[in-house]
Amino acid sequence: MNVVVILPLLVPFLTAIFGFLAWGNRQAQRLISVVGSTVLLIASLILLWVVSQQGIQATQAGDWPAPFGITFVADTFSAIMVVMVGVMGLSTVIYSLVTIDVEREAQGFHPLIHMLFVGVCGAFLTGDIFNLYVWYEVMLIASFVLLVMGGERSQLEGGIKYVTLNLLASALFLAAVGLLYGLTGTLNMAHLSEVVPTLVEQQGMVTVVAMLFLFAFGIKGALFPLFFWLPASYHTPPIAVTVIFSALLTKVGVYSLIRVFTLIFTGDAVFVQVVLLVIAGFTMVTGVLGAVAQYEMRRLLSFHIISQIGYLLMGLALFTPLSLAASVFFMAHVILAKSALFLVGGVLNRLAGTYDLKKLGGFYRVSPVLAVLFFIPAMSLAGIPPLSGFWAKFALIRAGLETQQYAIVAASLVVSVLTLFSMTKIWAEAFLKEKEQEDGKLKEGVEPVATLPISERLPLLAPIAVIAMLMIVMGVGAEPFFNLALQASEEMLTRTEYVQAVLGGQV
Amino acid sequence: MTRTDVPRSGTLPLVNWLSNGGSGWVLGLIPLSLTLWFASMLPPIIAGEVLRVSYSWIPSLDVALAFRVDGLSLVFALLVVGIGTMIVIYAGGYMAGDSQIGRFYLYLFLFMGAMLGLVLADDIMTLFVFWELTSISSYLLIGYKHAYNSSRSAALQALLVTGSGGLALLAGLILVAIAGGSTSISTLIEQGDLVRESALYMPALVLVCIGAFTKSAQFPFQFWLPGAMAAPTPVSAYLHSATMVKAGVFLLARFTPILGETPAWAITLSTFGAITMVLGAYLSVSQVDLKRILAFTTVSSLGTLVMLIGIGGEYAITAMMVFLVVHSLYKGCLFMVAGSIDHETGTRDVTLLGGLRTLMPITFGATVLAALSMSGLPPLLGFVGKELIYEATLDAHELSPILLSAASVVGKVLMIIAAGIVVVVPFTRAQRAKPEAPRVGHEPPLSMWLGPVILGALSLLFGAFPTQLIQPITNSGVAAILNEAVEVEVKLIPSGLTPYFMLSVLTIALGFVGYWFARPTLQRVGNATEGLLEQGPVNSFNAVVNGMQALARWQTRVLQSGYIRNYLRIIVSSVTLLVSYALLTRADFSRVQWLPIGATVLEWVIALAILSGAGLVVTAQKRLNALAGLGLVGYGVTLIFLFFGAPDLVMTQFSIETLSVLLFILVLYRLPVFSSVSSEAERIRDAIVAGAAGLMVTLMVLVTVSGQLERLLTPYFAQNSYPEGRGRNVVNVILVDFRGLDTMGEISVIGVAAIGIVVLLRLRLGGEKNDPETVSTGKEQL
Amino acid sequence: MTTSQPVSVILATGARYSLPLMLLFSFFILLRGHNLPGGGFIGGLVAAAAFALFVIAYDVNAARSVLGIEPIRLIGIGLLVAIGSGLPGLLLGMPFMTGLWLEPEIPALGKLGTPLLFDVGVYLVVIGIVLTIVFSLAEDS
Amino acid sequence: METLMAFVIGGLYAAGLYMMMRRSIVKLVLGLVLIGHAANLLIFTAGRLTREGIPVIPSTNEVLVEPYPDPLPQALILTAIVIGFGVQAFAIVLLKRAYQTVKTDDLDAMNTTDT
Repeated sequence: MNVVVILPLLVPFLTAIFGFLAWGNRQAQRLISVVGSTVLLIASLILLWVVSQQGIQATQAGDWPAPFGITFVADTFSAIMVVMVGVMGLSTVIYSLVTIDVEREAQGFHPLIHMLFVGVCGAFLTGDIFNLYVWYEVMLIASFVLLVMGGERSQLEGGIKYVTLNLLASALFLAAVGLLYGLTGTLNMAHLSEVVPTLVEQQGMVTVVAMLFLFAFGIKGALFPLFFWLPASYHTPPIAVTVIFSALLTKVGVYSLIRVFTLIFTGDAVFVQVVLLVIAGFTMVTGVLGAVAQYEMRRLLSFHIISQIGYLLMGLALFTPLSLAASVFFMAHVILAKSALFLVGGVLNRLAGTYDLKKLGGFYRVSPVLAVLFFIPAMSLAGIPPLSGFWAKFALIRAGLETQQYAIVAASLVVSVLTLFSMTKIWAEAFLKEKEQEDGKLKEGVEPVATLPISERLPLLAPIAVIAMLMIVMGVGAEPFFNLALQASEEMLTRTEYVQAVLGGQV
Repeated sequence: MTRTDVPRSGTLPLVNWLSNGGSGWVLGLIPLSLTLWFASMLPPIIAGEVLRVSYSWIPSLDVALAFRVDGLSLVFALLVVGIGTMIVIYAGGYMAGDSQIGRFYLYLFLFMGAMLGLVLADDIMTLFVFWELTSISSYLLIGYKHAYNSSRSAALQALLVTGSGGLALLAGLILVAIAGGSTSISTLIEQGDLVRESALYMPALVLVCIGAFTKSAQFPFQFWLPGAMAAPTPVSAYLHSATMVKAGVFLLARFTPILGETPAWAITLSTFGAITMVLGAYLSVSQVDLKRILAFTTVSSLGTLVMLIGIGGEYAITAMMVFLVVHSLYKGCLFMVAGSIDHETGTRDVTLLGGLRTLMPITFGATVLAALSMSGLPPLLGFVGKELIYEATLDAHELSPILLSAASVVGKVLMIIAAGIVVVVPFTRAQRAKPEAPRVGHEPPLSMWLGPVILGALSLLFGAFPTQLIQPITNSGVAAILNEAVEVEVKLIPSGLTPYFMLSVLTIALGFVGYWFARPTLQRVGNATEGLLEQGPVNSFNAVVNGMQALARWQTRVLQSGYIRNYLRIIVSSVTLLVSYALLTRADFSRVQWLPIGATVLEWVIALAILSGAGLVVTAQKRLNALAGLGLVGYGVTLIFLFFGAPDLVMTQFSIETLSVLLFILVLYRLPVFSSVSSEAERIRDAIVAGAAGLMVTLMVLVTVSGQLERLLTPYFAQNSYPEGRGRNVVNVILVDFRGLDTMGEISVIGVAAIGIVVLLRLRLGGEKNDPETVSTGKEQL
Repeated sequence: MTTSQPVSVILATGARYSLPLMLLFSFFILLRGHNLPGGGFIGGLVAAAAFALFVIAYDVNAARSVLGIEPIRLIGIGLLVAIGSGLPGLLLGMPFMTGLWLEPEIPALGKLGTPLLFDVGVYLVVIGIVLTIVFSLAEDS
Repeated sequence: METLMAFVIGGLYAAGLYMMMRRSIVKLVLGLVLIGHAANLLIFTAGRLTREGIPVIPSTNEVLVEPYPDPLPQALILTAIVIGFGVQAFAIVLLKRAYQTVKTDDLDAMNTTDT
């Protein structure tokens, strides 16, 4: 009965279909894309509002009762994630209007990116573990195409690694689902949550399957030591594609991990916690060290994606109301921060023709606005108060200290310093430093952003400005956001409301 | 420097005036009015009141935006805004004509606001937020001359040191909050015992001390402070006299009732403080750059303050409060003077300077007052402060009065010498006739001498009447720190020939003797040891940073090797290891049917056919053979589906298999023959990894099928497929109805895949040529 | 129909005459799929094979003109039909994809309902993707 | 019978993973296909194997009567097969394009995009 739950799937779906039908008509595709992503944002906000007001919402596709049909369900966590899709979708589409070349648009860039949203929203909203696999594949195939679109050598090379390792993950996922069905006889996640604890003799095997899911989602989520596909490929497509990848794809992996480890695999908690903590620690450390070694802006930021995922996992591993809320809050924050940074990188590349920090320079002087738009997300990512990233880290560290997990707290603090270090590297190299020639004179020709016509400047800068504003709002006015995150974490930890919303009175 | 002067022809005189120093006068009104506002709070605070205000900020995280004005915070606040007023006015003159002066003031006020928030905070999270903001805004200020590499790296160094300390502090503060059960500083002050008795006390103490020591440049973190002299002089004058570096001192003072009054606290603080005090003073006398001399004396003074907090008790804390004021006044003045000299003569090198007394008489006057206060001569406030310090060290019976007093005397003697270098050399010595001698200086504009004069005059005024002007406010500050009312006399005239007075006299005597006779020796020794003492920590810091970067490069090279087979091997191995561990330690193997009994002959044949097909794929030397093997596997799987009642699967698998083989032949026709490029060892290693993974899968399947499967969904499909779903083919009804969404996703996948193929085949943006940038940067990192 | 020269007369004739038969057969498979093994996917493959024969017998252009529509558009239409079959339920206030059936049964076609429409969408998508792949590969080589 | 299948599945996984770890781009795809088969068989086996019946309701009946094989895994596999086909087709064309561009079958030559 609940149309709001299915809308975030249908809107991008229809947008993509109409985009495909308008094949060859570039202007029509652009228009459809902008309208579609606007509607998606509105639909996602409505969903979040309904969920926050009326609790968890569910709809049974085909009107078949759960657990027999496929349930679409939105709790606070998934609603927040869908809103992030809406926000990033609209931002990226607007940004792409002036950054994606005509050839790519003619080959269906816009419908494909909406197909990606279909997969992502489907993954966030589905309540069925096999259906989750299907949306994963939708998301993946769309990302495959977007990644290699253009056919440049680097894209093809990166694409092979991306495709291969993600297909391996899909095979693992499928195997895990098959075994889980072989153990439980059901696929509905809420139902699984009820059935799994009753499998007395097979509890050990449930843990094994949980580990399989950990790896399947872990590859997609770019955890240590499974993340290789990400730095190999994320810097190869156009920046708008990188932005949407960085914002959404790995987050779906982490979302799924949080979902299954809070809803289904809650037994064997000590073992799972140790595993997750170790992986979280290594993920954040190896990721940030990877970033430290880079001088190419997109590569640097790509490694940061990995590092930040370590924090998200840390929240799951600590498994307290505070830590899970921190993960949810962190997720929204890092999506914004990372996207803004990539978007600024795109503008720099547009103006200077390179992403190489050694060749960039002078933008602090010539484009103060751009400098501010970089500085805010950069400091937020580094966890400087009172920006959004600080509260996320603060809550995680507090949760870690409260549960006496000192090692992970120490790791996260060290990683914070290194994050700050690599953010200031970009700041110093691309902004503060002046481009210099051999004779030591200042190099002329650092193009300020003001040289672009307003019709380009606006789509380039407006999304970044909005995101930067959001980060300030989420930092200074963190209360409503964190409160929502706490609500999400409580729903996940208690589970009864979720199960009730999906299965209703039965079971 | 990037002073790309904008042509100003035709602009209004007002604009002209503002950009040439006038802005300082206008903007100075802001801190001036704040100063007056805070001054108006003096009477109630001196009367013992504590003003508090609290706003709910993030209640779900227990974070409040709370402020507290008591003796301690008021003294700090007055220093922040009072000296801030002078600095803002001074900067207007100093920075006149700078094209980026707007940014400069923005950062300066951001810093001022952060510093105010920090000293007034009554919630540890409020405190921390402002603490970090001071780090960031000082980073922007220190790196203000951003075109210079030295400036950028100094700013980064300061940020990394204080930022790391900040994170330690964060952990420490959270531990305090957990131990004390509150984030409110006022509450924690009342419940200090709770924290001190907690098991978390020691870690909290260590972490808070790291935070304070990094910020306040205590040994061994003192090295970032002289580096930060890369900042424009008004910034140095502000950050290093009254504000940034005092934040750590403030923190320790604020936390004295929470963490203090334990042996661990006293020993840690007094030891590190005393070391810093002597080291800073020692290093200052061998410098030739005016700002660096002042920077090292700042380090020394900060050491003194930390040592006094460590000693504790009402006398030491009173000494700390007085010396805090002393130092802020004279150091603010001297830094501004150094800036003026630099501004007017073009150099800060004391070996080149001379004869400025007659050229800059007003500045000289202010300098003399400040230097006398720094030397601790009566009747300046510095003398009062020094008396109190000796009183405190000589009474530190629980520590080591002799050692602490001796250290203090050494520090003070060296300070006198440093003061002499600052005053005597540039002002009174005859101008040297060197080729590199600076241009002749003259008195700077009013905006640049007003501040030093006021601060110098205040040193004199407060020194002359300490009991009336200083004692009430320090007493209330001490009361705030010790959380009890105190009445310690702060006076100019010593009460007879006390030991403190004798030490004082000795210090001054030694100072003068040292200046006239031992200075060259000291400078020689200082120069000889500077490499070790000053460069040592800097080098260690650089070694850490470089080592970290080397580690980063190494790790990236090893992990992100670029070879997909390495990635696969790592992933497959880690999956196999962890999942097998879980399997072997947790799974129940008791009901597993190990032997494949019960299979029919035909089934055996098919199973073997599939396996031999797989074997053919693996061993094939020719592509066609591999494809044949693949076909064998595919059609074998189809037969399995046929034998176990899955007609739809048979039809689908068969047609897909055929399509796949066609596609393979069509696409791969022109690809080269296989070549065995891997070595024997590699192949064996990979076979082991793959074999282990396969074995793990087999075991997982065996364990899974060994249990009873209760079919929770299937009966529903069997029951409702026809009556409700109107279809007799249950699989099809599941596909298009029960689980239609799966199919929806499925056709989306193949649809997008088809478009992807079109995209791949048609769109070639420079696909045939190498992307030079990607390749070059890629190799560069290796 | 086309100006392209057939590869072989027999093959060309076979392709022409088998086209309507195979399309009819594919439709049959599509319809019976709800009750017997078959369905949109297999049906679509058979139909696509009919057009693919034209590529072998003549060339891509011939097959394109017989098809009369850009295969990529066919994918779009198929997806639209599939998702459209879920919307009537939604508009009537029921969950997405709720099956609605036309009563009574229509002779020769059997029961008509939105799930069947959904299968038609699958059928169209499959034709679209197979032909998209075949056409572009054929054009590429 | 499940036991025999378990070994077949394990063998397929081993063969597929081994192929993927080769340096040839073609072998990589062959490995992916093998793993796809293995995953499908795994679902089929985990849902248990039944030799009798098919999941089609005879015209004499309203409901499916025992014995019948579980139709749900079959539906899942069908979806997985089709998805796998789409993705594999894309992967095959991708590797063809990569081969055309890099002019070698050797995956080791395709390491310019990392680090």
